[in-house]
Amino acid sequence: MQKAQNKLAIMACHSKISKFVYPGPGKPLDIRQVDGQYEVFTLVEKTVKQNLMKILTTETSTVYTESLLAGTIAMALCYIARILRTKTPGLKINSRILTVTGSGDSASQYMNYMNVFFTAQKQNVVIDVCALDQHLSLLQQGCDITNGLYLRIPQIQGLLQYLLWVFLPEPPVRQKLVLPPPVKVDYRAACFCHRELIDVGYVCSVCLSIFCKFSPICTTCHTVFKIPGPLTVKSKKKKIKL
Amino acid sequence: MADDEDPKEYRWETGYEKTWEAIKEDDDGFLEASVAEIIQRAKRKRQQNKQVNSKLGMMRHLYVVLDCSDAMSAQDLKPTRLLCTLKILENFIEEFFDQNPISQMGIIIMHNKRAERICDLGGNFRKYIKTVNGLTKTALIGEPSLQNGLELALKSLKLLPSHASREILVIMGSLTTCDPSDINKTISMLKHEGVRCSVVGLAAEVHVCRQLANETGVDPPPAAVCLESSLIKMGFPHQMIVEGTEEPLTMCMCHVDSTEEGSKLTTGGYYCPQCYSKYCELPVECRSCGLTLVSAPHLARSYHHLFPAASYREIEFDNQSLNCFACQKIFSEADKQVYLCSNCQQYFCLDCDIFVHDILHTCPGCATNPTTFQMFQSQM
Amino acid sequence: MADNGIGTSHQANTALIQASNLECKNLYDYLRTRPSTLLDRLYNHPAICLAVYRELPEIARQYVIRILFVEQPVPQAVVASWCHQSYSKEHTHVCQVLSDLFVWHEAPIPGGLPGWILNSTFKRNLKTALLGGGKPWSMSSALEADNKARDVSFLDGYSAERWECVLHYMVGSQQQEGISADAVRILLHAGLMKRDEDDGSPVITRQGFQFLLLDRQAQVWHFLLQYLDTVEQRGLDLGECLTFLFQLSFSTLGKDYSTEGMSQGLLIFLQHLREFGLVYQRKRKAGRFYPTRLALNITCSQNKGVPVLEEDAPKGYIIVETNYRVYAYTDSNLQVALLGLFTELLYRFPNVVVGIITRESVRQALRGGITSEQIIGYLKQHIHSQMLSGDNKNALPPTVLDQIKLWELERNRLIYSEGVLYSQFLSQADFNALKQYAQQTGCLIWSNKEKRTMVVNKTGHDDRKKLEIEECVKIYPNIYNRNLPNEIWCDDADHEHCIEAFQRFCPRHFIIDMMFVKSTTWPVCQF
Amino acid sequence: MVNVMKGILVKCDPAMKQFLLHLDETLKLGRKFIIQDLDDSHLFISSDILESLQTKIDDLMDQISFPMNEKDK
Repeated sequence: MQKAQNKLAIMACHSKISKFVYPGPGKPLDIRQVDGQYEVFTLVEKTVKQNLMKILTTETSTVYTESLLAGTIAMALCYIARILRTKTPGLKINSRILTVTGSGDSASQYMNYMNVFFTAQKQNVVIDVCALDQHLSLLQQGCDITNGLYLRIPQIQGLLQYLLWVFLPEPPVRQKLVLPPPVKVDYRAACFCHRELIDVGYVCSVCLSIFCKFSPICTTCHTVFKIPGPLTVKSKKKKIKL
Repeated sequence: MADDEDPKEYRWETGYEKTWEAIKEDDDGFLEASVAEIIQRAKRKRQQNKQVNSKLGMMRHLYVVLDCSDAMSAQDLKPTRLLCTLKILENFIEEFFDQNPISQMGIIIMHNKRAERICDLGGNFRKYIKTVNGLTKTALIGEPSLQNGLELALKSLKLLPSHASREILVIMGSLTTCDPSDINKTISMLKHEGVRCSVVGLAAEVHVCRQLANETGVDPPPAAVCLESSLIKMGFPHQMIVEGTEEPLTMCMCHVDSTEEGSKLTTGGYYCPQCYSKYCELPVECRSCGLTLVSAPHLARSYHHLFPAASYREIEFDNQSLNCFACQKIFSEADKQVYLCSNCQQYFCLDCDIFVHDILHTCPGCATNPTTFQMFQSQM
Repeated sequence: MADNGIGTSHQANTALIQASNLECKNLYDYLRTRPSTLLDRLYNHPAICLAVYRELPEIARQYVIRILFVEQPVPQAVVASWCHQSYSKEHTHVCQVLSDLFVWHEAPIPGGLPGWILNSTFKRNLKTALLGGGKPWSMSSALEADNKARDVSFLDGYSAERWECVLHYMVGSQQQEGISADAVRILLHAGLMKRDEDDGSPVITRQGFQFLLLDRQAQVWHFLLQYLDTVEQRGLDLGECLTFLFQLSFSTLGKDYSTEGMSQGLLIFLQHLREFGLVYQRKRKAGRFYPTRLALNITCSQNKGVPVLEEDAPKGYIIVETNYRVYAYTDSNLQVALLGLFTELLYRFPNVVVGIITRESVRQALRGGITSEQIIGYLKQHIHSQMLSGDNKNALPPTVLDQIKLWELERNRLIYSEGVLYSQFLSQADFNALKQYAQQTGCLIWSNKEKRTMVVNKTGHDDRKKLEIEECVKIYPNIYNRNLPNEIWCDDADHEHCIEAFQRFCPRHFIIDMMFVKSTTWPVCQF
Repeated sequence: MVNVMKGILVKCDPAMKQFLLHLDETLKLGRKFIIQDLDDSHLFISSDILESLQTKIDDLMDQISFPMNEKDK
């Protein structure tokens, strides 16, 4: 709606699958203008309703694992990469991913999240996150890395106004408007053994897994560590070579 | 030292067999199809040789020894050798720190028969980019001294703890070197200290450089096998936000002695968990307590070396699926091959295959498929 | 080759002085000049509201969408707080734009503070455009499938051919057939061409050249604006045509639309659009029409309408090398004629034209009133895709661009401006008074305090002379103005009286090159 | 009495002005055309000389510019 050249893609994802809702897989349906609405909007509305219906009806078993957001963002990045490959050479595109999610984020997807955030940073794609009820610290790190906007909605009724006010303007316009300031992100790492945030940790030099206290064997890559002296003293030269 | 002139001596020579024979005209005389096919095969080939990923030592310490003698003002590399090298060095530095975020680098230049250390080991790559840009105006005088350069690098590499890999990269422009004493002694000392030297010769091949590389070089940078792996103590600083109290205006350690624009009193910043000295940028080695300060994403960035995405199998396309799973591109008869992921049985187009394995390092199919996800998670 | 009498020498004199350039108005400027009643009538149509909304600057769009669903007026202070202080200048500009277009207007909020409220018709129709409701737009009633459906490439070919025949006509190349009388009338009305004195056939003017060098979308938009100005004489209703034009610009390419339910005026308008290539109809009476690419988002002339996807971008065909050679892979003699304006064409092959940019060829274009920006803009617009593959900052060799700019600067090292010199003022006060007066009327070109000399442009000078004569005659009864533009007569007896009158009078105003013609009876003072 | 003259104000860079003064002294255009020299970047000249002055300027420009590219004519 904002500009004639804007392109849109919508994806839906839950614990089982994630699919593209608009533009749908098949040929776009041929619709007539039924009321005063702009044709393209009617097309989007119909396709989204149709595909969402399809996804919700096929889902039978109710397994409550958290939704696989990282994979969905990865698919979105592939889609953006294709658009970047096929665009007219002289054109600059600023692309954006807006994630609207109610589910929590899980440490189990930590690896995928990190890969996805660094890829987005490299492709300078901005990731915005609109958290409906739980605070998503991992996704917040993603917004911080790709300088997107993270917002946890206080009450759900105002969702439309939040979306219009905060997430609608493009990045170049955002610094002109007064928007919620990016809150400081806590980047501490979680140790592998107890999964809680630590200040000082021991990192295995081979596989970079983090432990909160010294252990002679690394649990992930099973390499045996040389027992250092009480302090990590430097290995002194044994004999001076003449 | 017999010079083993094996036919395939230089790696980059192998790539160029007679490519002109590979182009064949298809039935109605167009080269279009066969050219596209060659491009695809080239892309695919680049994929292949990346599969084998050696276990890189995570903490790499590299000294770049740059020859700034008058030979570098030769114009065979446009505009001059020095400017061309500096430009490429800039990209190398960026890529180096991108690939291994928690390594350190130092720069030494050799001119006028002496070696001078421009900046010592450190982790902040922006500083290096600035110094490299500053080098464009150095005076190219005299002859380089390879030995002095190596000695200077060795002096500071010797102090490093055993688990860190030590490397020297020499960029040699001139054919002569003027060394105070016998260079072989330096080479044997380097070998003894396990310092790996590689040489980039801009002019003809200098025998001493080849010998230096052969003596001290092991194949890829020393894998964990010859380096005792050890647990490195690291600090994960975080923004100290004490509710209610206003952040004190403090000076950060990394700009404490420098006068350029960065050194203002700031409120934010990362505090070292051990000695609470403040830094405005990570990764950095704390100057007061020597603890390496790093943030979680830095470590995470190098995870993808350890858990690469599954490589895809190339199979003939007979419309198994309507479009590529990742980027929804409709498969047409133009792309002959389609790529199947063994874990999640999804089909991808060639471009997505390259994108996933080069940059993304996660297979979208596996990440959005709960079954493969569990199996993947147990591997963690 | 394209040296078709740009301006005869005697004209060059005036051409040098005031180079009136082609001014292209975008939608905002155009609507601003329309009467507010027309705007209100236009706003009760969703298509126009959406088009106007898209043309607004970014922050304005933010403001509108934020108060779209708010019923009561929003205090101005709140709106001002939405924008950072550092961008307050933009904020005031945006408020000005929105009030000019009657998108919103002042409304006191209960507390008495001034507030903004969206224009109700605009708000209602923008909502229908966004969310639906209201009756469908006129041209979208059900249609059975067209047996001879036209695909997109055919539509492109048709529209390009129609539009280029207008451009060919302007360039005066041999492909002249197929142009409609209407198109010629509009070209003349728009000042892009003018009737030549001797053979009466239209000849291209300076603005015509500048028009040719615009990109296609800007050309179509400018052309239609001129057409809309002439629409009243044709007995068509401006509001209706504008609405239809905007509906067209929101239609999808390749879909057919029905024509029943359209008024007679609109049908004539449709035929004209068909001639210009904006719409395709198999035959006059066919009940359906296809919008072509020219008609699509015709209004967004403001942001470079560079289509996003590869296939609908016009293929670039010009390669400029650092040795000033130009290789144009084209066979359409329109593009060759355009290139001929600023390059010397060397060779002409079936699919490529080779030319050289020389000082002489560029100067010839400059003399024709084309500016270096337009030449560079044209080259940039049709650049070959290979040239763009590198970093597209300087796709064109910078040396060539700078040289073209230098040739232009070289030509107008001297800036002439017609004027009248006033010097040797008696007193500083006089000088200041007059200078202040001239500044007010905006006709002061140059002034120098120490030397007490100043230059006022010609127009400023003439109307001040008339002013003085009337005042002079009013005050002194025995001075007659024989209604000659710059002469005053008075009796011989009070000849001295007359001079003295002027002396006293002139310090405040003054007379220009007073000359006393000693006639037998009447001394005359001539201006 | 205020002295008033009609003519053309020419705004140019000082180098160009010297050239015009030179033209004026050496009567290259047949007669004196500079009415008044205002300051180092402005001149006031009579209006009818404009045409021949412009051609003279163009000739000057032609002389001082070297042929940029090897035209193979």
